[in-house]
Amino acid sequence: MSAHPGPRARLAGGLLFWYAVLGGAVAWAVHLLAGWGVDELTCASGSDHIGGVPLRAAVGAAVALPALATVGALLAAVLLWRRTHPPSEGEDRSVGRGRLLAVVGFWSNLLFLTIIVLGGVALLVLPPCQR
Amino acid sequence: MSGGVRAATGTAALTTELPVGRSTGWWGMVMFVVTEATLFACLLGSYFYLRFQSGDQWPPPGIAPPTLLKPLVMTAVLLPSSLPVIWAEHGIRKGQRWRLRAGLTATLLLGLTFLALQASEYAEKLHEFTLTTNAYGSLFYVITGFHGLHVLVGLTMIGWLLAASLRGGSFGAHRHDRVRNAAIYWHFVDLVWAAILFTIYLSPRL
Amino acid sequence: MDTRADPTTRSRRLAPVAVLGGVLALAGCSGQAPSALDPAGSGAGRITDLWWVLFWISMAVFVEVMVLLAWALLFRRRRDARVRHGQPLRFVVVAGAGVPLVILVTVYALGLRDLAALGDGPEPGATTIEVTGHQWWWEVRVPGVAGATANELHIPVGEKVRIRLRTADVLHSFWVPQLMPKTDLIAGEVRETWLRAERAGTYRGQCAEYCGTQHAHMSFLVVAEPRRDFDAWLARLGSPAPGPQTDAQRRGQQAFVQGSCAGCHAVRGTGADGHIGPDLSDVGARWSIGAGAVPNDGGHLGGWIANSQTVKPGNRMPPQPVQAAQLPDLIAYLQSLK
Amino acid sequence: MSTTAAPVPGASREQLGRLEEHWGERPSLRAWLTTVDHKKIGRRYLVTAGLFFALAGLSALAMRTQLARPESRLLSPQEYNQLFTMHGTAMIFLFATPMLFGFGNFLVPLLIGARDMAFPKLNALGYWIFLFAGLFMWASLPFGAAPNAGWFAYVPLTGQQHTPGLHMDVYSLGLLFLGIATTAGSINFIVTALKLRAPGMSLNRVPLFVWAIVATAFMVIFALPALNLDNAMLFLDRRFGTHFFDPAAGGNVLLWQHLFWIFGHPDVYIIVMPALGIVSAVLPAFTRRGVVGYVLVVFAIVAISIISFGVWVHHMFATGLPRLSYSFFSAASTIITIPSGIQIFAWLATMLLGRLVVRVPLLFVIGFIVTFVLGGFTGTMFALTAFDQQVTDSYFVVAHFHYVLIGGAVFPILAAIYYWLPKITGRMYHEGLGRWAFWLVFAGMHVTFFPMHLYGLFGMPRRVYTYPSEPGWDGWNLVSTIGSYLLAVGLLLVVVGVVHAIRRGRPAPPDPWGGDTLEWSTDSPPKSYNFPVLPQVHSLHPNWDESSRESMGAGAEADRILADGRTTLLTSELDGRREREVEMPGSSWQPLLLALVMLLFFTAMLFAWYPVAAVAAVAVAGTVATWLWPPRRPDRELGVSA
Repeated sequence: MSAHPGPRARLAGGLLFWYAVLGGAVAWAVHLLAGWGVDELTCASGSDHIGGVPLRAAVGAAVALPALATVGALLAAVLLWRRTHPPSEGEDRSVGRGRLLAVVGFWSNLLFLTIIVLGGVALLVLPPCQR
Repeated sequence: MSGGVRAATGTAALTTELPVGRSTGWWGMVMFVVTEATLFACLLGSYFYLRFQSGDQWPPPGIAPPTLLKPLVMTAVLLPSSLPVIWAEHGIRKGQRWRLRAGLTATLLLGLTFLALQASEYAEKLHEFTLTTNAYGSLFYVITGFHGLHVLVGLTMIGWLLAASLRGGSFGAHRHDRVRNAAIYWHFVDLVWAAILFTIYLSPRL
Repeated sequence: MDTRADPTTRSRRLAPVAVLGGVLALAGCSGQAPSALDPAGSGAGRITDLWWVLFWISMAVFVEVMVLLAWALLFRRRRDARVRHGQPLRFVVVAGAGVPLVILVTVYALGLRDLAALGDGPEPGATTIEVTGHQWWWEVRVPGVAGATANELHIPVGEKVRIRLRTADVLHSFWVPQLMPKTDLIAGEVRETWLRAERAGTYRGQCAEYCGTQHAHMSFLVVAEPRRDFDAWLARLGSPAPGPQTDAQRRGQQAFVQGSCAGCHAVRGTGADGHIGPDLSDVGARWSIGAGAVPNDGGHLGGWIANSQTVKPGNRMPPQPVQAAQLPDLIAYLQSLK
Repeated sequence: MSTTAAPVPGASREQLGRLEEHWGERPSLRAWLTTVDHKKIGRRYLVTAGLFFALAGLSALAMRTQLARPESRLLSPQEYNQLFTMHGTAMIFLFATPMLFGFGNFLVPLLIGARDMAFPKLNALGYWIFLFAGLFMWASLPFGAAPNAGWFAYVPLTGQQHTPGLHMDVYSLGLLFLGIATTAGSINFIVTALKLRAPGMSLNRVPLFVWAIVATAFMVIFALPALNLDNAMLFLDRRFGTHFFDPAAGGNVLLWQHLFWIFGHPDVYIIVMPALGIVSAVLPAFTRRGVVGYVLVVFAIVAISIISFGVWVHHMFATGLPRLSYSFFSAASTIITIPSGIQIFAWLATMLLGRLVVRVPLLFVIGFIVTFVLGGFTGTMFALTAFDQQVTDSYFVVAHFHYVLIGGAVFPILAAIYYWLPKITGRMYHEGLGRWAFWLVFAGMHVTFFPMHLYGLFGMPRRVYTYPSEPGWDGWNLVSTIGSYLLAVGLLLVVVGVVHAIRRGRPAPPDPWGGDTLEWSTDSPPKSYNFPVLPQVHSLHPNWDESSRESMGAGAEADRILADGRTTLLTSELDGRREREVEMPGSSWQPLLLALVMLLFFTAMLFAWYPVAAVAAVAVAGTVATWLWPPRRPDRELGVSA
């Protein structure tokens, strides 16, 4: 670990940090809005295709891509967790703070991944436009 | 490259404090803009919600698809209006009051031009349909009108800044929070216009 | 701290339990509830089964929480101001996240199964009944059958019947707890649900979406009966109302058709063809007046005609300028319509 | 307890005098109307929200009395419908959130070691708007013009055609007016917690109550716009003939529901979240240890506040949308139970590993756990679409949300009242009276609402002004009504206890409970400047930690006293590093004035006096412009070169 990373590395590190904490949440939000919006509005128009693509495939993409992004955030959180381990007394406060948010990010990403996967299960069970 | 990756994923980089060092006013304005942006997101979301449930033809029968020339001119007026604000802000950071005054004046003029163009567009459109014609009419006027109101508020802020800077004794290299906060609002008003351009004028052609 | 207060606290804790027990004994009063726990149809039956699974899981977790709480209260009360540390995260993670995750994934799967089952509607050719919600009554029609009735629909036992739902004004919700979960009536849209009764009987339903002043009085009955009785009901629905038999009924019919009644109400086979209020061709056979407001008998019917606003305040029928002498005839006529 | 002695002042008598000079206010009518002190504003929020709670509670008692027996004619349907709408609307908008904002206002600066909120004048404005918006809405009731279509006001019932008159105009304008206060308050909380934390208070040392308030504030920022837009569209539809919700002209009635619940479900957590924060704040003092799993509780707060935005359609499971789209929301609604479960078990572990000191605040926390857990079970049931379709809009859901809201918000609020009463008033409450109040409230709550589960399952729909006797719902309803009177008596005893404490209570020491957070390290009630010396924070439990305490006493450094002006410290966002001193505004007429012209604007809109509204709008702009007008400074101080 370099002791004094340059400003670009710091910016990248800071952004990676927030991806680790909130990446899953954002991915899930995209999944939800896309999945719900595409399903409800396409079905309202009386079709189960969206621009030639079967609705089930479109919704499937709205499940799979966010799930991948969430897995990425989960890995980033693990990395952050390892890099802030162990937070000993007297050490810089940033490490303790990073540690806290690493744990928060890890659990959040896991939780959001679960939600996305459960939504994906429903896609396997239910026809896309059944009311 | 791999050294860069290692540096960026090291403890020191990962625990960089980001964001840092902003003023309370900055945060206040950013939070206000965030909540306003959510409002616009809901408004544009409502547009698409109604659009996709209203049958194949959009705009609905009796209303022609919006023409593009005037809105593109409006865009060409409004989007660049952020530049003088940025230039003015950089100026006052260096203590150059003249740049602040000149930049704000330029933005004020561009913003007023935008509003004048919008008024002329309304004058045409109102012959074709109004707020009460149907849901499309309601959406069109409420979305553009609400944005116009924001432009007006933004212009009031700019005018207010200009008045304060003309008085003297208001802003300088050490005191420019109000300039930056108003600038954030103005940039926001600009960006929202881009979203509206896409939603109202471009998306019916897709 | 307050070890002295313990026994009194405990006896105070018992007092409300005793009061509650006494009141509960009183509460088991009369009546036949349209209970979701007493299902008569396959749709509601699934939900009842799901409910009991959820109920017992909830009870198990509740007991767990209560035992932990009681343990803390019984064995962890001490006056000892020293501050303690230590972070046993494993307990919190396992009990607060791990176990719940297993339970939740299970119930989610069960819920999905039942959701899919409820979506498995009737065959395309199945019997269809059209129900339209009005403030505050239900209009019932059958496609291909001329007539209409109100606040009562019949279905053949053991068949999945398609119910097509529309609203004439605001949102309502179609709910027969013993047969099927509810479906909202959405303005500008058509919604569908289905009913299937496993045993014959009458099942109470009620509007479940708040719909204005008289939301309380917007109930209806579903009569599940053998197929041939159902067919007979269909036939009655399609044929003219019975003509008057007595002089009083004849005078009543005349008053009905020539008076203000016909402006809003229809009686098949007469000149009365109003469409604002319910079709009254079988009003004499109905279970209530005003969608469950009052029982259907002569006294209440008279009161309703004279001024329904005292019976069901706010409903759409204005007080009627009926002469006192005409009222018994009108009642006699309306009661003969069955 | 361990730390009841007054803190050793690290500031000299002379410095204290100067602090008092900059921050203190001599009592006068002018001072009362112009104050920007967060403690006074917080107290006002609490009292005003308490009064609105009483009004909404009395509405509920009237309703329960009507429902005590079938076919009762005590209330007309028109009266009942206004009462239940005002009950819901007021409890949600005028009681729960303002009450918790009141605690937030009073406590956040004290918990983070600051001298005021980030924007004190905005804070005062928020209070006045809240007061005026509340009065605006309640004033309609005596005229029979109160909102009458339920607190979620579904179109098309709420359209001009089906609900003429002012009823729903009062609703939409009142909520838009109130929304300004809620948004302003939320921004203030966020900025205060980000920038005004005492040096050393990095994010991992922020008290859980502050986490909860900030999470709540973020939820408001993202959720409230949906409600505001919805109400604006409703008002435009009603008054100016737009067609957003008119299916005959291309509108859609479900748009209202989507937007309403995009706000409405986060709002449930907006109400419950700060209350959960209160529980985490109260427990350490009465279990003699920090909350177990601080990180997990922070995670739970963050996760709940985010997931709460993705569950809104579970309020629309009966509207007949595609089942697949329901499932995404069903999944989120099911999984949101997990962070709640983590919090519950973190609190249980705290109690199991600590040493319980059973006082009234802890009793309310225990009552909260019992009740909230039961409400949580039914909440999870509502996440399952099929089950929801059976019990939604029945009394089962009424039971559920009263368990969640009374269990999850009112009980913690009552715990907070008893816990912080010494700090707010400087007086101790009467323990015996408090225990009576607890048992009556607890028993009354369960006797009232438990039976609702039953008669909901037995088929009784909600929002009916009366019901027939045949379905056999009457006995259970009578039980509920009896319970509601018990509950009312219990709540009355709470009020009696507060009044008794203020009148007769013995003086409270700075730290009567041996609490762990910074508010207990200063006087009860705190001085106008909160802390003679701003603390340097060294741990999550600064009041239990010698070095943090010392930083305010003998070890105080002059750069944290700041006695030369009305100033407080700015620190960095994540790690709480000292940045600079910042000047705070003093008392001002502008907040009251601005709130009054806004009231004029909304009143004019209500009665369609549009020219007056236009004038009021200009007055609003003018007031804001003078409020923010920069003070004239010499060029040298400004740094002007040209």
